[in-house]
Amino acid sequence: MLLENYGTVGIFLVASVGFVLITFFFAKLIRPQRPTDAQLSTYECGEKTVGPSWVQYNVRYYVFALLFVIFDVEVAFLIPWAVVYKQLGLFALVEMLIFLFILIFGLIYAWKKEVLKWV
Amino acid sequence: MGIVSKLPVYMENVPGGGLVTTRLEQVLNWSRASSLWYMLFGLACCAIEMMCTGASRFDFDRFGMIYRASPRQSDLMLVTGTLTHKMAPRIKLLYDQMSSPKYVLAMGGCATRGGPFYYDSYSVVKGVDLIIPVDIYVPGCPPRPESLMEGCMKLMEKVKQEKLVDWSRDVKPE
Amino acid sequence: MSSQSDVVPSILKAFSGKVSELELNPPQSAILVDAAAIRDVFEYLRKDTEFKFDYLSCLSGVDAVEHLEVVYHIFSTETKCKLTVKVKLPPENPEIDSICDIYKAANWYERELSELYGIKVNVHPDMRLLLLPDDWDQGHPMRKGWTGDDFVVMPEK
Amino acid sequence: MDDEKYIEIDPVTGTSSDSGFPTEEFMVNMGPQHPSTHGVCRLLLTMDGENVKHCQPHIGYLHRAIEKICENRKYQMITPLMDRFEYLMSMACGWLYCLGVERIAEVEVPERGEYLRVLMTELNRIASHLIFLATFGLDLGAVTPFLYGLRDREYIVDLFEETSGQRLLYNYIRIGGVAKDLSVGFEKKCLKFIDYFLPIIDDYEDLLTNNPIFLTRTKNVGVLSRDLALDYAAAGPVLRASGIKWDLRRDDPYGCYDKFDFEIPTGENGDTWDRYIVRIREMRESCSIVRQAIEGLPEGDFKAKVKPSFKPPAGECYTRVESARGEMGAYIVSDGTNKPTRLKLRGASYNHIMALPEICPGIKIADLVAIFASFDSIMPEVDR
Repeated sequence: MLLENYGTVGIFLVASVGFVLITFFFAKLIRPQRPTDAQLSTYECGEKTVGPSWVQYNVRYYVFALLFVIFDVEVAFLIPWAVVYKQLGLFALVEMLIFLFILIFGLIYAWKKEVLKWV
Repeated sequence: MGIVSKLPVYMENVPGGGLVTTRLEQVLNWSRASSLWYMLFGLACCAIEMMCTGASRFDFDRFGMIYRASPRQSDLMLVTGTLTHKMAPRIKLLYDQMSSPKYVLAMGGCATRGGPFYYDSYSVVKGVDLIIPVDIYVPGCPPRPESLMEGCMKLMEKVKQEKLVDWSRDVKPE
Repeated sequence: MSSQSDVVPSILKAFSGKVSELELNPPQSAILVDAAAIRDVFEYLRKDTEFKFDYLSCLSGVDAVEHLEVVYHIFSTETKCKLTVKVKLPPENPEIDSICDIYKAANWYERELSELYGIKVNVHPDMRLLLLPDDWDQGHPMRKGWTGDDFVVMPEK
Repeated sequence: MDDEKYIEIDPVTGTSSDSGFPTEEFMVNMGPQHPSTHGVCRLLLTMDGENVKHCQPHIGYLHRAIEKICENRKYQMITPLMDRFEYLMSMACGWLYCLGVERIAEVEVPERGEYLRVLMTELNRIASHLIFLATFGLDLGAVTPFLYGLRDREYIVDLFEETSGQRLLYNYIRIGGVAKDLSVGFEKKCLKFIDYFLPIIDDYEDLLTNNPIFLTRTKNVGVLSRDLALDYAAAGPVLRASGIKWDLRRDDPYGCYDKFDFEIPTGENGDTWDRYIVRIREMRESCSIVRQAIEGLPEGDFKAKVKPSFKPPAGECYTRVESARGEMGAYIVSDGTNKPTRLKLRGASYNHIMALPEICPGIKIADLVAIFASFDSIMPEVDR
């Protein structure tokens, strides 16, 4: 019985990957190919770019992105749990609360470290 | 037109092949004509008329024409207003940065032939077609939204009559 | 409220030699200043006089073929007085001092003056081309007898 | 690294000043083709992350040399060119030029002509403020004001089309008066529009004025102080938002504005929100002026006789008119021939963009877009 379920997952996988490939291939098939060197230049409101753009940014952008990834993955774990937490009973609830608590502790630490201060 | 532009050559010797290419041309041209996304590019007074055409009363969206801010996602460059010598190289760069198939509609007297600034002006380019190839000229100063829409409809007719080979690779990019 | 009519006499009194009264068609208070004294006159107009001209509305160059003129229009928002200040300059290599540290508004007007009329403005913070294209090399277009390539003059009907 | 503070962020410039990560600047062109520069103005921004350190405006992309053209045109041929000097408020440009020529040539404009000029310029001010509302909302990400603003502007444009035959550049105000008299039933349509429009302004206010997102985006952002505004000769709503009660219709009266009573809205601390709210209130004032003009419209002819071979005496005159963007000036020098020897035009946006680099250091690029939109400056009066 278990095998058929994997069948549907397989079909779903093939369909999604296939859809993406087909649209790209079909577009590549149709669109005209006339690359001029100006076309490959960077677009900056009609002007030629001034100065390098590969510069050292402020570090807070990277730290903020990192924090976002952490809490995004946390939510990703929450979703399957939230679907079936009624059948799983009390034990799963406590376990998830511990998981949440650890991450909230991380958030408070980041907040106190003024990482979230955005100027 | 990647491989498709070579299609008519192979299709010639296949019996009934011509039918396939014309059907394919019609489908492609219909899809291009009914979704001409124009680049948000206002130079002077005609830009205000273009804004009114894009707003709720005259509504460009009925033609599938949505304004896009960058040349990468737009097929149609509406040159609305007076082109000056200082702006000419920028317009040339913007036109090159648009991906083909691309079309140009010169809106108003200034874009067509310098308009009221043809005489006595040292800084006005006398017509956009000196800089970039123009498909449709819309007269008026500024043209009414209805005449701008009629210009776009003429452009759609022109797009619908295109051949597959028109945009093929071997045409030397100017 | 000091009235408009005694603006010019007070200035004439303060700058006896270098300033003279000007009669213009629609009668208005106007003074003619020699080019050298322009900065002290504006210093005086801006700070010392009780009319407190704090609003430089317009600074324009005029090409009256035999000489060039730089015309300043200044106003006062408190006492609602108006004044036109004129400076006459020779047509060849005209020169004038910049007043953009007294009136910040004069910054771009002076840049425009120098590129369109060729009037050299001394001590100006950043003298770049403003309105003309960066690779402009055909002289000063607003001068009367100027012609350039693709400059089409309207034919007289 | 002292353990207590992981990253010490310098509040003003937003850069991290600890030795570990000195950030570098890079240059970005908010260039000629940009949705929020309302035309072709290029701001070369030196950025550090998302904070603007320095802004250098480059103009001249729409420099059509109107002043050079006018030196070779007869006096009557210049009025259509004047509309193109500032196309959102072209009635005021026509009036500006005709006022100067009439002062030099002592042409007496009949009473009805003056009233029609006031009526049309105030209607045009409402239309111009509606375009400001449309683009200001669009720049802050609110698309509804764009559609509302342009929808209501179409009513005014229909009124203009009826009287002058054109939607945007009317060539209606001529030397000596106006081109044509009002069409039949114009007064009724105009009053119907005013009655329709006044409650609509309250809708705009509900939409934007106390909207928390709008407030955080505009409250004390881009503050133009009083003396900076005066020093850069800012004008119109930008000057009034900085708290200076200066309106040419009241302080340097022209036409018959002294016959109308209207009050001049001013802001307190000259930030983007004040510049917005001053324009909204001005729309209400213009509605009341239009109503007064319609009710008090005198009879009589609307244009003084001006011979086609019109030659004003030698003379010069600087006239100023209150346009939607601020004080517009025209310095006309005539030497007795039928062509002016010099016509210098002064637009208010010229000084506003000149003042922009003073406000820019330290703000975010999103705020720069809001500030530039709140100046409501368009390029023809900057580049001429």
